[in-house]
Amino acid sequence: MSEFEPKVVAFVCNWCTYAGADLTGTSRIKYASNVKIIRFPCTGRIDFMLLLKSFANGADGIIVSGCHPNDCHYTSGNFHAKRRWIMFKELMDFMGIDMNRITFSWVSAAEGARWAEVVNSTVTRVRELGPYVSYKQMVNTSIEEEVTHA
Amino acid sequence: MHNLILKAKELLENKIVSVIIGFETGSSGKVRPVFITDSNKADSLIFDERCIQNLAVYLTKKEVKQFGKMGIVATLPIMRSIMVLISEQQLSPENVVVLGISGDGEVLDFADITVMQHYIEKCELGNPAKEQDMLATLNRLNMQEKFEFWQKEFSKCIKCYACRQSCPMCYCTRCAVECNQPQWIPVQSNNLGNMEWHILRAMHLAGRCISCGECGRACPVGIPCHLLTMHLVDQAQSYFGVYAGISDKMSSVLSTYAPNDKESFII
Amino acid sequence: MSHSSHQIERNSLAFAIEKNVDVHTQKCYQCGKCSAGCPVATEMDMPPSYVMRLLQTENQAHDENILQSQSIWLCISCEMCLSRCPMEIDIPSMMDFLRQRSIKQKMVNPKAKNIVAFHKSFLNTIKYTGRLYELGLIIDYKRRSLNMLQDITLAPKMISRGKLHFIPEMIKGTPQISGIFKKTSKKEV
Amino acid sequence: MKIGIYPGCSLNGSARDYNESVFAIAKVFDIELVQIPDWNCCGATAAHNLNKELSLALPARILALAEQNGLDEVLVPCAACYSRLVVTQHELKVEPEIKNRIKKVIELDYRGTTKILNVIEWLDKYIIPGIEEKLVLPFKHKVACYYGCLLVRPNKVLNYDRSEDPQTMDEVMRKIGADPIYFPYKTECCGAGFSVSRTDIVSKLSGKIIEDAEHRGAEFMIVACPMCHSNLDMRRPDINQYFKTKFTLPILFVTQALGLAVGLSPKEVGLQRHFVPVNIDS
Amino acid sequence: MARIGVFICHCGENISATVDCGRVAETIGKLKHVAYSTEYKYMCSDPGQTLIKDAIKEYKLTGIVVSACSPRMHEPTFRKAAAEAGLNPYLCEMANLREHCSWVHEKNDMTTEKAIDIVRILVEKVKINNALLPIKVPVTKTALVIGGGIAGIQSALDIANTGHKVILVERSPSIGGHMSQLSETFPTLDCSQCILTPRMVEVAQHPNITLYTYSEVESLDGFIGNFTVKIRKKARSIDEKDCTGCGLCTTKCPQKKIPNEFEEGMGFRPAIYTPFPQAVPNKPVIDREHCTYYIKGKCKVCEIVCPTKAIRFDQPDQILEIQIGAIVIATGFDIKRTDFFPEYGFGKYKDVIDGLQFERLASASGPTGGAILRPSDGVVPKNIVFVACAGSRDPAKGIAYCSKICCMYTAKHAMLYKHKVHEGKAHVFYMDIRSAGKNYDEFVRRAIEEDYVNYIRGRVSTIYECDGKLIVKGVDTLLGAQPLEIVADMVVLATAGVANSGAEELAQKLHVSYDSHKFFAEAHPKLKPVETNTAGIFLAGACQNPKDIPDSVSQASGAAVKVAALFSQNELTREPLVAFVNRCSPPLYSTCVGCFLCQSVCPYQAIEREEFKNRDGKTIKTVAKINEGLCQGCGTCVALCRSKSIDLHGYTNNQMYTEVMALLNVY
Repeated sequence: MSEFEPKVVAFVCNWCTYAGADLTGTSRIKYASNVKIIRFPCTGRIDFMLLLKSFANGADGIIVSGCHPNDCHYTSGNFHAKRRWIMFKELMDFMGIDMNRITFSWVSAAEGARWAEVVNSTVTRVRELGPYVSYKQMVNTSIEEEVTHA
Repeated sequence: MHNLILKAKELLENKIVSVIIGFETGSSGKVRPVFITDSNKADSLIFDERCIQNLAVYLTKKEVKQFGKMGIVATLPIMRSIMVLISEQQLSPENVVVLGISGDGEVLDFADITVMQHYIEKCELGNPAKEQDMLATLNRLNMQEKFEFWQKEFSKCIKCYACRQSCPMCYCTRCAVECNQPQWIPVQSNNLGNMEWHILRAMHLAGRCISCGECGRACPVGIPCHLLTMHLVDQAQSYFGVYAGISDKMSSVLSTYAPNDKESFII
Repeated sequence: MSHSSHQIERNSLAFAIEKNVDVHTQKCYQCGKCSAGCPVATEMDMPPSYVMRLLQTENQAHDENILQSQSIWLCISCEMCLSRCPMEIDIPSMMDFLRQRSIKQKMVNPKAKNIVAFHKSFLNTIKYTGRLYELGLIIDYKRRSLNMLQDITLAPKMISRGKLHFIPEMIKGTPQISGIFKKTSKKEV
Repeated sequence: MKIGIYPGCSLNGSARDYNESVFAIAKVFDIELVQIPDWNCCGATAAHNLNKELSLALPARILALAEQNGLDEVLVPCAACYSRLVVTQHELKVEPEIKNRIKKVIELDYRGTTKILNVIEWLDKYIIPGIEEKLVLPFKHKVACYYGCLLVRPNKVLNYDRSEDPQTMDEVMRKIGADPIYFPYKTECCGAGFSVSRTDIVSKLSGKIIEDAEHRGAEFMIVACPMCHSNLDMRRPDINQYFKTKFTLPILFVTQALGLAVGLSPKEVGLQRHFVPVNIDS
Repeated sequence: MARIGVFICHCGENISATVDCGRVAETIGKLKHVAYSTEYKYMCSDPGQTLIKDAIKEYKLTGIVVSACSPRMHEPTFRKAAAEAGLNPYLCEMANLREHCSWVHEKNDMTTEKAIDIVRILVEKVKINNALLPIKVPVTKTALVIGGGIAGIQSALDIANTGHKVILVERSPSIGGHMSQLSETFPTLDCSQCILTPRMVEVAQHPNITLYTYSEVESLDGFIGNFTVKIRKKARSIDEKDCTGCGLCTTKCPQKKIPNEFEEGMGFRPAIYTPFPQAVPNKPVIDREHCTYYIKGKCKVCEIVCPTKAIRFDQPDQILEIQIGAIVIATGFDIKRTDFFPEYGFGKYKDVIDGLQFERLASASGPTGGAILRPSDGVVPKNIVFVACAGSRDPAKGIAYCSKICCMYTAKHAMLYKHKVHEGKAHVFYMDIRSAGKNYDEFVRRAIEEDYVNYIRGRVSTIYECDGKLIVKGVDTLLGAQPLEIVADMVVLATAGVANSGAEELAQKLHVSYDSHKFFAEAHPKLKPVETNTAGIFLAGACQNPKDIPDSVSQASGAAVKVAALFSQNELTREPLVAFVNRCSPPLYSTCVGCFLCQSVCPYQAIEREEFKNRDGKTIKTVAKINEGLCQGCGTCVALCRSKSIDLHGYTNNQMYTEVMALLNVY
């Protein structure tokens, strides 16, 4: 187990991607176990700060996934989320934060196989990218500073 | 300038407004904001190229609001701030009279908000040229260089929140950084927390920033934090075709959507 | 407002109209109500809705046809089209723009030369006197249009009814008026 | 009472009759009409056909002069000038930047505060309220009220009467005893500025208007625009030639009809200047 | 102090085959605040549930995590079990060890590690869960149908036939709606009244339907299953029990010159009247605005002639208060009248009529007995012009949208005209022919090919009168946009279909959203076309947008099924997972600053304004407030709120933050 195994956090909506991931299971399709899922009612509920907090606390990759456009259980939550992600991604790119580590996707309740693909491709990609060194360094210096202050 | 003083006097004398928010020359010869309630003192009003502060920040301050109806000397960014404040219900159109100043320094007569809106629509609404250049330069850097650039900048941050205090759109009574359950942003200043603060601030201004650049000017340690929000101004325009602060009825970019919003990164 | 980053480059007359007079030809869905109500549609080589359709194609040959047409000069700015257009397309403003563009590109239809000559004569008299000097206008117009015999019988009747001045009325602000002409002349499209 | 007036070029020349009748009525009703000093031409159709900025600057100078001379209300009897002035005032109101630019062009201060009245508005406001006691010869005729284009269009800018089947002139005529007929050609175009350059078009369009009014039994056509008047009256020989007939319908300015009704003589309202003879017998 | 119980399910071998359940239970059992951790073969089985219940009681657990299959499968099961053991159901969370772990990963240490992480995330979450009370809603099994046109009639009958009570409220004196005015219906040309009147009678006689005509909804309170409606039953001025509907009063009434609404103004009616002969109920009403007695204080002819003494001049309006559980809005539509069109004469030309007027002319029961006669002089028009898109697709003066039904009824009108006036000429000015529907385009083609209706593509600029004829100035855009004039005897405008007058007011009374054209808005344009965003209120027919009869009837039946489904349960349980805006003590009241950007992201109009006033009654602060009856718990407002003043029960900021931290082993 010398190879680096990334930690990937998945933020998914209850109605499409969570259900899609259930279908992956029901279909017994295998995927990498690095990913752990957190269930939200809707992608509209996902706060961008949670993504930052994931990186800050050791995540190497993130998946954000919900219903395809027009399929939102709540009509428009994913549309609002989409706009938020566009802005967030552009800001992150501008600040030099590695957006290759975040996968944004639409996975419906019928796309069990697709969920496995999304997870696997993300894990593979992040594994190649390696640990998020520069971010972790920033975190570490920050913690050190705190310790010295204390 | 003469017209400005005349107009201000007229508004005060006829009791159309109770206070005029404008600029004057301070004792040190520097330009500073002034709050005039007495028409006799209106002669101190000035307007020249040094008058760039976004005065709209005072429109939501209790101390200023208590005077009653406010008149404000307004350049384009201030007009646009007013639009945002009205659309976000922080300012009532009945409570403000705008003494518009055109790009070439002339006083503009706005019969009402609609006319001001019409004027704003005709103006160049993008980021100022200087910032455009800086944004272009930064955008040419690679990811690592960008990260390092901002890390260096944020390492200077002392969490004084001057960027927040100077921004007319940061009018919350309790800022998210003051929220402690959970504690989204660490209280003390460190690189991670500083960066998180600036991301939070930029995201909260996404689609609401009107490119006045006040936050950057207010920063005592010279972090160009206005570039973050201005970058998002560019993005809002290119993705959604809108600029903030051009109507008193618009909703901000992040509180609306169009079913056909285009992006290329969601798989 | 649209996604500027997703737009193809446009180089058409329709685009110029959009930019200069804020008239969006794509709004037209060819109901034809403008042509139906236009008092001069039957005189035109292309009725207004037909002009709109040609513009919508954003085709260079069509654009040239429009600028060379009689129609743009036959439009009398009565505004009937605008007042009845379901899409509130400001055809009169668009026609003003097309005329100015047609002159600039030297594409004025030969059959419309009288109309252009009249407008020019009209402005010419104002330029020098500040007010319309009808006799001067007619003389200037005849010089431009070479219609020497037109209305030869009308003038005496007008004179007998006191409706024609022999001497132009010069206003005091004539230099100001010339200044206005000078300052606005470069603004032509 | 003092009110400003902008006569415009026509009232100064080819429409002297209109001018005379306006001033004559004003006198009867004790209204002093003050000409805007040193007024210039509004630019008419020619200006906006050829040069937009010029078409705003010329009227702006007129309005600026009115302001300078303290004329808060200005009567503009010519419908064409009225249209140009109102459109200019509107454009400069909604476009403060153009306003500033035009101010530089005309080298005068301009605020846009002048209230511009067309002739019907003026009659409605200052003449009609007192008409009953001055009415000596009710104008008991069938009349076709012809508004033309520029009094009612563009409706959103002028904000005066309705653009289809307007009624204000009909109301004025009723007040002086006339019987306005149903007249669908009320707002059809007479050919306007083509009087000289395309007389054939004017003959056709104006002819249709006269034909319909005569057919419906009108004894007079009432107009409020010197350009319409000259097309319908002065161009009558051309019209008759075009239609190969002899239309005899006289064309009166609204102020002429009103003048006659309050006892002014035909000469005082300038009827002798018409090309089509006017007989007021019955 | 939290005492958490964790129950690891093997799911037979479904989980235990890949996950070392024993190790999971053991590791989790060592976590802080975990008071009990165990494993079992089938947690969802009776013994499994009993195990959980017993543990809750025995260990005085304050929260449990059942680690088994997907919560989408068994969350309700285990929450119910927890509740039965006295634990608030919202203190029960499920860790998804089957679908999200054992089924998708190989058997190895990492899989077991992941299972431990998944459980730990939920353990940390459940520690800070709040006890929530489900919103329990009893269902009143009576439906209110507003509007007695074909859509309302269909909905009322369908609901009533499932055995539930229906209150049908109609504004006018009779049910029937616009359909009762129609002559024949497209595309089959069968007689409208022949197919409608049996349904009207059925409504009147149905034991489950209570019919209130000449009545309007006054106000509505409450929420799904529990509405209270106030209905204003306007004074009919007769006693409906005594009246036999003999009609003597209507024939004797001396006031006979009131324009007849049912005939679209082309006939007259008395002051005491039934709208049309087949009216349901067939009881007259006194139009107090026009009745001589109410105007002048004397007359009372009707009272004198009434054989059953049923006239009641002093009858007051009645306000009825009724408990209902669901609502079907079926208020229908209206059309623009000819007076709306300035260029077509402001309605002053008698022979320029609208589509409904033509229906009456063509109807055998209409003012001309079905003969096409022009209103001005009763002559048969030899040349008739139909103008489609009159006001439709006209954002400048009319409406921007397509009214949908005009293309079809115009083809029908032209056809009916040609069938009755063989030698006549019919012209149709149209923009585009929109005839999508079963047998619809065939119908239009028949008008053109078999009845020789002259279709001209172009709009009419103006219409005016000359020598008793109508001059129609139009254009043929297929002939190079050349203007053309038709000298017509009669013109029929296919005027725009618009929202019913009063629709906006009704929408506000019902708290239902409506669009910019005042049509009622559906909850989802595709998947919830029958629902409104207000739970328990459904739409039927043209109150949503102009619709033809088949569409209206289909939707009406759809709405009825929605109501029946709701009424199939005695009690509704609404999850308490709704948003809330924080409150604190004055003078702050809430950290919400009242920017109300959240209002525009809420799909359910659940965000309301709450004003705080000082002693003088002056508003000192306005903040957002969530209406729990409307909120569906998506949380979009929560993520948008900059000052973090809104939160969502079950998915609070603190809970989500905690989950992330637990996932990353920070806790």
